[in-house]
Amino acid sequence: MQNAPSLEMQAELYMKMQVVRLLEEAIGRLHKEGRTRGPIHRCDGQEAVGIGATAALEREDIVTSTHRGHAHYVGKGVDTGRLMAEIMGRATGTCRGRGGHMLVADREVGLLGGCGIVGGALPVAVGQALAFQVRRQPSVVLAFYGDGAAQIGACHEAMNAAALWKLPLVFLCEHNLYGLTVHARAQSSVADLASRAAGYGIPGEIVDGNDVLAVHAATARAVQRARRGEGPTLVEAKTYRLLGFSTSDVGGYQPAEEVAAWKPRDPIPNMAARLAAELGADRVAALDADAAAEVERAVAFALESPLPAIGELDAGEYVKGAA
Amino acid sequence: MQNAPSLEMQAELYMKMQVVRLLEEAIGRLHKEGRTRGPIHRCDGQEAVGIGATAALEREDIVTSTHRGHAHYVGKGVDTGRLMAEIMGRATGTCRGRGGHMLVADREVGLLGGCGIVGGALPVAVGQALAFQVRRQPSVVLAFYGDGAAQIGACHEAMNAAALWKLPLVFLCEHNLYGLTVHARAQSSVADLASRAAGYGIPGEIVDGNDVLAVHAATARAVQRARRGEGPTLVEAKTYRLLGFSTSDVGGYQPAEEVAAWKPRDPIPNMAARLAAELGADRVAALDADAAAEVERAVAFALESPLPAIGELDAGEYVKGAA
Amino acid sequence: MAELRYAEALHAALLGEMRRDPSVVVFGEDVGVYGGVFKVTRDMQAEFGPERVRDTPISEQVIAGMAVGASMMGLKPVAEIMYVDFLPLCLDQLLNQASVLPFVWGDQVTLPFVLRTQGGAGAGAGAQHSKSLEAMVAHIPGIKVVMPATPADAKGLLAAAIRDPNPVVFIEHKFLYNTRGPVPDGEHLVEIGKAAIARPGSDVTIVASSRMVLESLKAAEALAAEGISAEVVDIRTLRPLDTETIVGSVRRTHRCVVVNEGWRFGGYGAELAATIGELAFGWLDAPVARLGALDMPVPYSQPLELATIPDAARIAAAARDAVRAGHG
Amino acid sequence: MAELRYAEALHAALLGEMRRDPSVVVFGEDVGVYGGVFKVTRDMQAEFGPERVRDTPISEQVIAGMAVGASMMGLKPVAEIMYVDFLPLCLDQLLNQASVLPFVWGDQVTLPFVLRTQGGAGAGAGAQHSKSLEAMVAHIPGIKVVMPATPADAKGLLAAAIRDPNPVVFIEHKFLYNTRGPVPDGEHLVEIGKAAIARPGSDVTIVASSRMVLESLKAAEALAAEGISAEVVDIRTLRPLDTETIVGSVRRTHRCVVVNEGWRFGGYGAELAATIGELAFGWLDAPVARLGALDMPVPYSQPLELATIPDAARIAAAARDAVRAGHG
Ligand SMILES: Cc1ncc(C[n+]2csc(CCOP(=O)(O)OP(=O)(O)O)c2C)c(N)n1
Ligand SMILES: Cc1ncc(C[n+]2csc(CCOP(=O)(O)OP(=O)(O)O)c2C)c(N)n1
Ligand SMILES: [Mg+2]
Ligand SMILES: [Mg+2]
Repeated sequence: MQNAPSLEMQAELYMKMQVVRLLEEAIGRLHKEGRTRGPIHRCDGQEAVGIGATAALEREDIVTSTHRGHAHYVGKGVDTGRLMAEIMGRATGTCRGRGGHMLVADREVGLLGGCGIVGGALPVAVGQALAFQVRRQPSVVLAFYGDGAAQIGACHEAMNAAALWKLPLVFLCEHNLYGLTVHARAQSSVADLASRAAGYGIPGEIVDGNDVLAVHAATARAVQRARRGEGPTLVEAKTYRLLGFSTSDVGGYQPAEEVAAWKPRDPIPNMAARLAAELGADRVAALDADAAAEVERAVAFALESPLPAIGELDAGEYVKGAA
Repeated sequence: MQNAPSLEMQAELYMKMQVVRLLEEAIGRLHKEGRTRGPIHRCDGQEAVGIGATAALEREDIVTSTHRGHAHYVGKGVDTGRLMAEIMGRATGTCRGRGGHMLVADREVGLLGGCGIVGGALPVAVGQALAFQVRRQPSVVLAFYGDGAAQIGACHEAMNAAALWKLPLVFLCEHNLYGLTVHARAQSSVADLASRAAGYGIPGEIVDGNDVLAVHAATARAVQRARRGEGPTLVEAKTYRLLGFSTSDVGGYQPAEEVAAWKPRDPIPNMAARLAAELGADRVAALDADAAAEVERAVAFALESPLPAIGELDAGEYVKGAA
Repeated sequence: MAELRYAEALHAALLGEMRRDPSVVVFGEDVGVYGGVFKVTRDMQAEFGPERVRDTPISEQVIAGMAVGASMMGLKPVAEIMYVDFLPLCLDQLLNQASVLPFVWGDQVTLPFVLRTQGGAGAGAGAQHSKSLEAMVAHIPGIKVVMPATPADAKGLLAAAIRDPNPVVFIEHKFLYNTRGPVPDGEHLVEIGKAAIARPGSDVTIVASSRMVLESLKAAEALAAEGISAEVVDIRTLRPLDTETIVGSVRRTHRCVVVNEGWRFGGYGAELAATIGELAFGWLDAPVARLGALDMPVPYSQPLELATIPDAARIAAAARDAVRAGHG
Repeated sequence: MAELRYAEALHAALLGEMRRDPSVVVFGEDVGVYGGVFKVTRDMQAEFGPERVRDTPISEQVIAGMAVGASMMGLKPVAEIMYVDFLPLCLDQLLNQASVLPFVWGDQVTLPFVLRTQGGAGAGAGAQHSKSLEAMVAHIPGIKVVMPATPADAKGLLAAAIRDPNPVVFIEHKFLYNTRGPVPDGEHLVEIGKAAIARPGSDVTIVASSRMVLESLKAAEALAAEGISAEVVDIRTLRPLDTETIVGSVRRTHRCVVVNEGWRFGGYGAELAATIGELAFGWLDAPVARLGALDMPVPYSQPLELATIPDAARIAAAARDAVRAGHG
């Protein structure tokens, strides 16, 4: 899917964004009812980044994600039922309930995987891309990271190494203007993180992160470059987190005007309008209904699933058997 | 000393470079005789960087150094006798023999201080500069680091933070073309590390690291900028390490042609020629003699000094008393 | 003496020291505008300004290194690492700078900083936000390590830590922030390096820290109902360790259970058990029982997670076994 | 059976595995063109090319993270961290990735990598290049920790580590590289998780690892001259620990000295002493004596440096005391 997406593909991108939104809204409700655990990080308003970028990948390509990964997970094709089950700590979850929402992985679809340590997956992504290069596999790694993560040491080490060795790796920065509660202007010495690409001798591109097609196109270019053996690209997607940093956010630091200014740029209604113009409002309504049904199924599956048995901890800490 | 140095000052810079060279040659001899311990890192060929840069500072300004710090130490004014004593592990050393050549510090002259962890002193330098800023002191911190150190995470974190807060800090990169044995082209994604400055929104300047006056001038500009409250500058001094990475280097990786190409750029004979033209060969010979005498005295002082008494370890691990 | 939450007690200590000493500065992720994710620095930026209460980038190495550098130059930083799970990211600064410089530079600098952080499992925060890593920090010479269990100690130990001329790593617990207790008003200092007898008893000594003190007290309550008198020692400071109080208790009770929320293997409990085994050798009627987390990453799912950490029931069982063995 | 230096034995093991299995790759600082600062990877880049034997930037986090990521995707990395003192720089990758992912991702990945490093004091390398940090790594679940003392074990354990499906941290000692010993030719594997009786004896057990095994053997020699028969157990693997061999020995000798070059407080010796105190409780005639480095940064100056680490004389003295106490 490396050319401009067909209308059918656009419809699918839209539906996937809608699935992410509805899934997170469901999580929000379950959280309020006390039925989920731990802080959960939603990406309301940023869905276009994860969905647009992952759509530029093949199944064999790998995605490394973050603490705010639901759009990456859904975009890469994780079954929503098993995803919700993982978030609910169920035995049927992608990680058998051991991971939780920040540590989702699904090897089958190339998600390896979520990471709750800011920037922690970037050195891992370097290793994954190295393996592709050394083994002459034509695959690439897409590594998501945030504008906050861009300030951490591991990010720098990973970019230098990937650029030095021309690894098949795309750095996708989701610049949503905030770390947890700290505004980018109080944590980054530069407004445009793409400006750092030059310091590694790689291309840096800024893209409208609220436009799923623009994100897709920019990522596709970067993926092609990586596949050609020309090395990494830094894609900076400018976006905004419309809600708090997690379910435990008590608010008070995102100025109302700022939220109000970004609200009209919400990628989902905008894409809905675009599609309605092309395919008709009925088709969009049908997509919405499909998304809602999928999320409903996923939540039901999770809630019906059993919790893991304590006995499985007896397996012990080590992987068994010689390699 | 913030204007172009007078001839007398130039003579002093020359003599200091010569002191460093002779001191390190003496260390080399002592090492061959088995009279020093551990790997010792000499900076033959790079003396102009440490001497030129530190000459742009006031006594109250702070220098953080590296594992290859002899020129920084001498430049900042550490007594050469106590320096040699520290390198020889004597009780009269600047750190009472506890530090050794990589961990020299001398608070009196603003050296705080040597560091054997590559890049490890850069976050510390951020803290020192922060203290100057918060306490409204007009001083600056000059932080040396190598082209190898530039690839480590701590360097990135330090540059972003210092730039963000406009701290009075000068990052001085000694680009000597090598990490330990790894050529810059095999460890840095870019040839010019000054190119990274733009990613932090700070000025980056490249300077001939083998020209002590050029290093001095560039550093002085950066120091002035920092003192004016305009924040950090990255100064990249291009130089070359004419000898091995340390006294334990067995060689074999620095191509003979490369060494031969840099040999004529050795800062000491070049500066000697320049000075001879201005002040006469006799004056230069006198400076050489002074440097030799100083080093001889320093070595004698160190060798005559006692080793520390084991009993002092009883003092225990903690600093005593309430603050 | 007001009744305060643990988080409020910490806030009160910090506020008191900030007002008392203008060289105290606070920095860390989200400590400024937001007031900290656990609200310990709430409203402080408004009172003291963004220079003294500073949000940092997500740069743990700089946070720790900055504490080293700034304290060396006369400030008294109280830096925050949001979760103890992130402490490994800046352990180099603790091991290779904070621990090293005062001694190795021949007493030319002191590093009066505090690094606050919090740990602990049970909240469903997953394997990367639930660890108890005190054993790693407590192994580092030259750095003091404090883990208060009560609101009063939270206040008194934090104030003492800020005044201490040495680096202090101050480890809070995410489950304690909302616990309440009486806290002395005004200036309140608790000496670092002194354990407390949280509950006196005569049949068995339970040595614990942080949240495990609360679980141990619950266990002691249950044991009392069975006629077993358990003494609970809250060590409070993990380094330097108050061996006198601990060993004194064991020499009286002749039996001992040590409880730590960190992984059992190579954990802090090993230091306790080894020290007690050495210094109370002739007094022990049963081996020192050592409880810790199961040796695996903390799983997310609640039943699995709770199965990995010690609790009152497991502590009581171990104490019962020790008492029985001691009579056998 | 050739007589090889420890460094040569490591080289032989690595070479054998590289030739046997094309998925084995080597990377780290200065391991390529130069062949490693301790020459363990000498000439390997010439044989296998720069893609399989790769010099890295000075980026410890990437070195460790790359081992995690590459092993997950089918390579078998043997990564090098030049000094164990730099391991804290990448401890996050060990604690929050390598330890966590296989278990927490529900067995979807294995991480068959080896992280080689070296530690130890006595060479005048200063406080930042002389530490023994095995206690920190041995506390991490899911990661095996190996510390060979002899050339034969260096070869056999490194080969076994490379074939192990789990992450293995392999800690060498800078003073052992030049020691010589008989090493089996060709393929030679030593099982990870098994201790060895380095010298049998009956009066006291000395439990040691790495260079301290050599010091313990010297001590045993000295003790033999005094009529004290010391058994020296070389634990070889620190995690998982072979408690059976160790406890079995102590149950026979009734007295025990544990020796570790790391700092004593909270060190690996605490785990040994605690385990022995628990499992050999009824058999011990004296408290387990625990020797470790003085709790301070390693000073540079030779007399100070040597005073901080255990040696044969101090080990012999502790063993003598244990035997006397046992008769008292
Ligand atoms: C190393 C580390 N430091 C701090 C945190 C706590 N934390 C979790 S998310 C977050 C903000 C991350 O900001 P960014 O990378 O921009 O991602 P976003 O939350 O905006 O998606 C912080 C500080 C963490 N998880 N890991
Ligand atoms: C964190 C860390 N990694 C590795 C080393 C080992 N080491 C010491 S010096 C050095 C090379 C440093 O290169 P550079 O920064 O360019 O300084 P130079 O030696 O050229 O002066 C290395 C890898 C170290 N001391 N610290
Ligand atoms: Mg963000
Ligand atoms: Mg260099």
